[in-house]
Amino acid sequence: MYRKMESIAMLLAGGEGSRLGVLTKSRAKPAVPFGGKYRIIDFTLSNCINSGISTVGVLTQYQPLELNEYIGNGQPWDLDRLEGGVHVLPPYQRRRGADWYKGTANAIYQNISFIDRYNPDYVVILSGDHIYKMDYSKMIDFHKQNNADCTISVIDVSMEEASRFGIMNANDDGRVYQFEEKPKKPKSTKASMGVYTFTWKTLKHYLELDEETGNSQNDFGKDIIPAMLANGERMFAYPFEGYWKDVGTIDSLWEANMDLLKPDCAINLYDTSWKIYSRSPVVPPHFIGSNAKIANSIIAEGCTIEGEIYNSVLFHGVHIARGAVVRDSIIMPDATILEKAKVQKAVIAEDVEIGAEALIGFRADEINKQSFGITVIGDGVHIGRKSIVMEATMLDSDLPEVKAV
Amino acid sequence: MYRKMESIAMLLAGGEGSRLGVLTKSRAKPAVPFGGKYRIIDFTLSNCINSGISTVGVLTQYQPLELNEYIGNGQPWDLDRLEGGVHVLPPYQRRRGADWYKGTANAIYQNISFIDRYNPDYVVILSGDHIYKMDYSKMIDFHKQNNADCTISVIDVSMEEASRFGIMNANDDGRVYQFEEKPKKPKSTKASMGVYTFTWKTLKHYLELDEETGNSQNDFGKDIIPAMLANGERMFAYPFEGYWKDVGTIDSLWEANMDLLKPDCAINLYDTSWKIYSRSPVVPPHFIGSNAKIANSIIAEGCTIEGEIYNSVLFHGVHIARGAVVRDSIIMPDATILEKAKVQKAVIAEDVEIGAEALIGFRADEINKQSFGITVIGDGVHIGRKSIVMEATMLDSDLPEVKAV
Amino acid sequence: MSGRAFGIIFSNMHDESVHELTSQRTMGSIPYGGRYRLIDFVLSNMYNSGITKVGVITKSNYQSLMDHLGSGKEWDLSRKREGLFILPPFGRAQSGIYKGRLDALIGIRSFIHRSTSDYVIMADCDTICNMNYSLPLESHIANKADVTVICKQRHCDTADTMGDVAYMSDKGGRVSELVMDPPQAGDYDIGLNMWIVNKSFLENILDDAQSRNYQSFERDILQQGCDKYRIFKWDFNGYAGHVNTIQQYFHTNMDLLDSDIREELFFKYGHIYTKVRDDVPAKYSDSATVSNSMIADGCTIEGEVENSVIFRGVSVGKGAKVSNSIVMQGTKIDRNVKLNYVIIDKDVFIKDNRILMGFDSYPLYITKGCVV
Amino acid sequence: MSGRAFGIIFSNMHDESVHELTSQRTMGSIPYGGRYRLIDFVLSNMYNSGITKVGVITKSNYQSLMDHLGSGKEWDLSRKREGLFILPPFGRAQSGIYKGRLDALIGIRSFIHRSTSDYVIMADCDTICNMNYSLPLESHIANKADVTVICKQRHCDTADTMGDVAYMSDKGGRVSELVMDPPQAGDYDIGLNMWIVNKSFLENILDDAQSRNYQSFERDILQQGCDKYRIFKWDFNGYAGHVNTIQQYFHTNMDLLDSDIREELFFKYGHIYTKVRDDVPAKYSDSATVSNSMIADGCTIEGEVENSVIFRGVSVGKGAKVSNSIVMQGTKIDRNVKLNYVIIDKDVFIKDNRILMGFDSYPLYITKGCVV
Repeated sequence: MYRKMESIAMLLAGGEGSRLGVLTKSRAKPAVPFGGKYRIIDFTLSNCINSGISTVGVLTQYQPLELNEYIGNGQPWDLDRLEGGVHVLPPYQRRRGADWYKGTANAIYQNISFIDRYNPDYVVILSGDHIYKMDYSKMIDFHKQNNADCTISVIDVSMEEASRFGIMNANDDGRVYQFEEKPKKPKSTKASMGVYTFTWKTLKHYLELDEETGNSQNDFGKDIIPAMLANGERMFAYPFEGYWKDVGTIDSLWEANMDLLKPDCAINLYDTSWKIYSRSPVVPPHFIGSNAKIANSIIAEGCTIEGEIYNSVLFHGVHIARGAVVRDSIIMPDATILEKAKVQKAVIAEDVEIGAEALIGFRADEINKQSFGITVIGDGVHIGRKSIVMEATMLDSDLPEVKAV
Repeated sequence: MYRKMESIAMLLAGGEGSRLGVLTKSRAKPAVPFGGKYRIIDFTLSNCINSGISTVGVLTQYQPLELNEYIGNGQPWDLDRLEGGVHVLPPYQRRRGADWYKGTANAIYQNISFIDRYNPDYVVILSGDHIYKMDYSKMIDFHKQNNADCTISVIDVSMEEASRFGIMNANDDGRVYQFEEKPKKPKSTKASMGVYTFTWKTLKHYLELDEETGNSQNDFGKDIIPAMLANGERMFAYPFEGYWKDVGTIDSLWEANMDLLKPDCAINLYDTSWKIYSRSPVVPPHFIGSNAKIANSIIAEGCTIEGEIYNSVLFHGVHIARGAVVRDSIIMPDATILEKAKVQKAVIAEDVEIGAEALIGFRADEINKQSFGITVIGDGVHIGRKSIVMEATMLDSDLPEVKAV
Repeated sequence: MSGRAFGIIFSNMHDESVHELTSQRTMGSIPYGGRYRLIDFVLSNMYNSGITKVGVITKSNYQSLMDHLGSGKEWDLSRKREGLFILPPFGRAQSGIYKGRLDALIGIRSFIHRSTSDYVIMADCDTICNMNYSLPLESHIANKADVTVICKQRHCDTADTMGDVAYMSDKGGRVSELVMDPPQAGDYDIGLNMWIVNKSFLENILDDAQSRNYQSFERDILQQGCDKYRIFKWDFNGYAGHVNTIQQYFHTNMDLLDSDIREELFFKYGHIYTKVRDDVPAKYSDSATVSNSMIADGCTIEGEVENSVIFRGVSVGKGAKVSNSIVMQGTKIDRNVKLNYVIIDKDVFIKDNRILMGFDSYPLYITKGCVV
Repeated sequence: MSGRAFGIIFSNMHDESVHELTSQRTMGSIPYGGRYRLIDFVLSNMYNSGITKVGVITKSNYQSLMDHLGSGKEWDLSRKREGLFILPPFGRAQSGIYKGRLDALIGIRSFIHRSTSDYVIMADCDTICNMNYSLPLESHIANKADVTVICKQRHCDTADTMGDVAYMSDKGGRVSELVMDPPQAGDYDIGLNMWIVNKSFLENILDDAQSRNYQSFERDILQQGCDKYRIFKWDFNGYAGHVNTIQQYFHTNMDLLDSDIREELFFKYGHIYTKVRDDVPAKYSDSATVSNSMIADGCTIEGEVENSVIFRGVSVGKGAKVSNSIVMQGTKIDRNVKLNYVIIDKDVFIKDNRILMGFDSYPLYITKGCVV
């Protein structure tokens, strides 16, 4: 009954994302809001459909409720297909027992039967925490031309950054001869983006082999790729050019949002031939009041802005009261900033309320703002009137009102 | 963002269903085919939408892949709603750890936040392995009229059967004063159908209490209901009349299928005001060949019948070759019975092939067929030419062809 | 109210009263409020009132309406049972182009007949409000009415009553007389072009209308039948914008700059749903200055905007100033353009340095797709 | 082929040739093969060929077609981008009732213009086949053709050619002449009313047609343009049922009793999709006798059925005998009825003991909804 698909995509969305702190306390990392109206996963899902890949498995296990609900039937991404479409794949029990996903490779291993249904020639392995626009069909074409077993998408990074990445050392024809995980002395600047195309027959073989290996961590980067290299499989580095950012930390998440505000923003969201789709809230356009000031900012629908917004990204349903000032910040859906509160270099999560005259991201010296750390206020936290939250704080509980003595 | 729902349904579909043997080896019990074109869960899902309940959580953990795929976006049951609709709820990891569902009550407990989103007044708890047509809205009305905390749907069984069920002992006004699980000497014949309506506030309280109870099995029948009774909550028995069958064993599954063939079948599937919905295969109508004989049988679309069919239920895509004889059997999707094979009192699972002249469900004496045990051939099994499978066998692996000596 | 009533929406009624906006579209698909079409309000109200079967009667110019409605899934009306039905002319052998409301209803008799609900909610698209139809339906049932007319009390000047119907009633709300275009100034209960009708009553009057060749529901049925039928009014107390002239269209948009009206219109009894377009959020540059305006997704604002409603995907260039204006989807306003009291339809291009000025009482209208 | 071509389906063409069946419906919505409508074949072929944008041109009687197609989700054409578009008359200010194929295409010029694909596949609904359009498209591209005509070689008697168009071509397949209703018996390449056309070529000839008031695509463009344009044929070698008369309709249904034809038609290049109806499976009683017949879901068979095609939800009573007949959805055949060579439309009730007989060459047709 299943239609053969040439290529399908498997999206790894199971990680806990602990480096995003309070933002991933009750949601999986790919469900973290980004760029005023998106979730991180929107980029990867939109890349899939725009690349003509209409069968996508999303592997989840950590706090998947919000992500499941968000993905739903896949309709916002045109992934509610008669055959294929998007499928959320949690771990499950079999008669011989139940396992949580042990590693990225094990997660795919546990879903071999899902993949086999579509009898694909190629499987594209993706991460759910990257911001980029990429045509996977070009990578698959490259893979086919090289008659490759595995193609790893790589991006040029600076020599200094290279030691933070998995580095692919390749010949001139792109064939990879060595893979180094976070090398101290990188031989090249070709960093793996965590985007792989595998010939499914070969991958399946290595996944099964890997399961039998006692001390394996069942991880693509640590186990599968090295094993394939060691066996001399045809592995190629596919050079990707364009904007790409791993938003796995508070700093990188903040930076990637700020990148959108640059006039020469490297990631063009206005290109109608490569739309980034998302699930839209049901709210009216935003309203800008008579006393508002707005400069260099992104503002989503459903906001009411009476205060001042500089250099910030506001998600839908945010209320900024009169006299409040928001600077260099990200304000997630349905947060409220009350009168004369000041928010600077902060990430304010969903449903937060910042009391009147409160100060978020404060530093005594107030000089060299560039060096300020990022302040994060977790979902639903209420900050009382006139409270002060110091810069580089991560707050997960309410702060009471500060009463005059 | 969530719309309040007066009532939502939670469907327990997580059990292993081990009494169905090979039929549930690789699928959850609610996904077992039934009645020529249905899966068991179709009855409960159709009851929900026909009763006006459009928010349904399906709790899965054992082999949910096929069930997930089958439920999909809920469209076949009109449960692809803007708000609410059907949601598959597997267990998941939280920051403080991960748990599989420990019992029926624990499964609901782990999804309190899902239920709370819709802020329902009432929660209907259902099982995924019953064949019946029931208007839950009438039960909810009864629950409201009684100002009840919990209403348990009960069905009259014979006194002999009563000791196999959970029995509700109730006053004349329907108020339950005692619950006995499989009593040796039943005081009444009101058997619990495993269909409950709870006032959500009360249930939530008892679920939380139950989690704190160290030696609880976290089960509705064993823990929650007794605890509520002990505390004197208002619990009522709602008398259900009509066809109801638990199809948790091979015998009861076979019987329930055979019930459909009776001319005065107690469950009317032709009633257009209470349709049972299912996901339809994409196949043409069935074809009956020139030499076929058919009597008292149900045949789904996409079948090709050249042989003889008596008193049997055939699912879509079944091929019965010339001279083959099928009697008192259930033939699941895409099975093939080759020339002159004989199948009697058997359940033939999906994609099985029965070789030419093979004999399924054979007993040497061939007398008193009523007493024959049911033979079950598991998914995808191939039975070789002229092989013989004895009655009451459960077979999970191929049988080779019997060659002439 | 699920199952008790079904809906019929007339998408083309009153097209001629705002002919500027309806030359390429139906009344129902007139853009409004930055991201909506007029039909979104009546459809969302029906959905929020629990109505699960809605027929939309179309006459002409309805391709954009069909594109907008699609399968109805944005209003949760994409269903196997019931759901959204678009009812175009020539759909059946019997039906041609409709002349009036009764004619249109006669064309969809089998749709009406097949419905299992006892009540019909009929509505045009020219009223913008957030209403829960359960309330007038309760009143309709309590009154044992044949027809309940949804009204709003309004002061009428003699100059500005074109198309208005005033319903005179006794203390119990029973309608005794209909006055078309009230000739004297005063406070009247003006109909909002929404009616609740008993299904069986409707089928009877359609039989009658067909044999007597009646055309107008108001004139031939209601006005003539005040004595014969039980016609009641129900007073709506909320905000009701009315689009009967291009001036009214302008002011009804400007009403959205009032936060109380916004709050009521978009949230009171439920959300207002519309087609999803997947635009990016609005982006403001360093040079943007915006006050008292409503701005939709996909806009790029580099100039000045005040007291305006800006639809999706509009760009306002550096040095441009948009005041007291409505700018529809996809319009591009170049540098240093000045606009005051202007209604710009979709996909217009206003070049560098152009200046366009209307008046409060006579806003300038710029046609869809043109280059100025 | 995704993206390379889009589809245009003419749902009303040739309605008049089977006027019995089209008095309440379009050609596209004629029931066929127990559970299908004719349009299912061309739509499924397009889906199976990877086409993701399809416009369906309707003219009249299309309410049943709209109900059948819904949002297009059964053919995976319910999409945000592209998908299924129903293109009725009067949809735009410019478009009225179409007179011919060119007229209809002119009415949907903006739909054609907006498509980003280079090729258009145009098809009527009167041919039943399982075809992968990628194959003729490859041929079209290789030939650098303006138009590729999909043909099937068939023997024509002089008596039975009404409406057939024979395409004469050279060895390379380039069409040199069109012969309407071939006057002499013989083997001809008969067009299946399916064409692959370059989008830009189509737009050009529509300009031309509008200014010269051309009506017929075949007569005015293809027949006149054999020298001017690069017109090629492509031979289809599979099964192609054709519904041009009620006799052909009868035989094309009976063809389904051949297992090779069934296998090809329903599975060769992909499945044939249709609207889901949620019927129960067919039920046979102890007294049923069935041979060489196709029987759909929802039937209850207590009598005898042979050499027949029985649609969904039909009941055949005890003692009844249905031979060589087509019985459409929802028809009830009472006890002891005898039918031979009869086509019964939907929802008919044949009472006790009635006997109806037609001939192989002249099957009796019973109108939808009547009681016999």
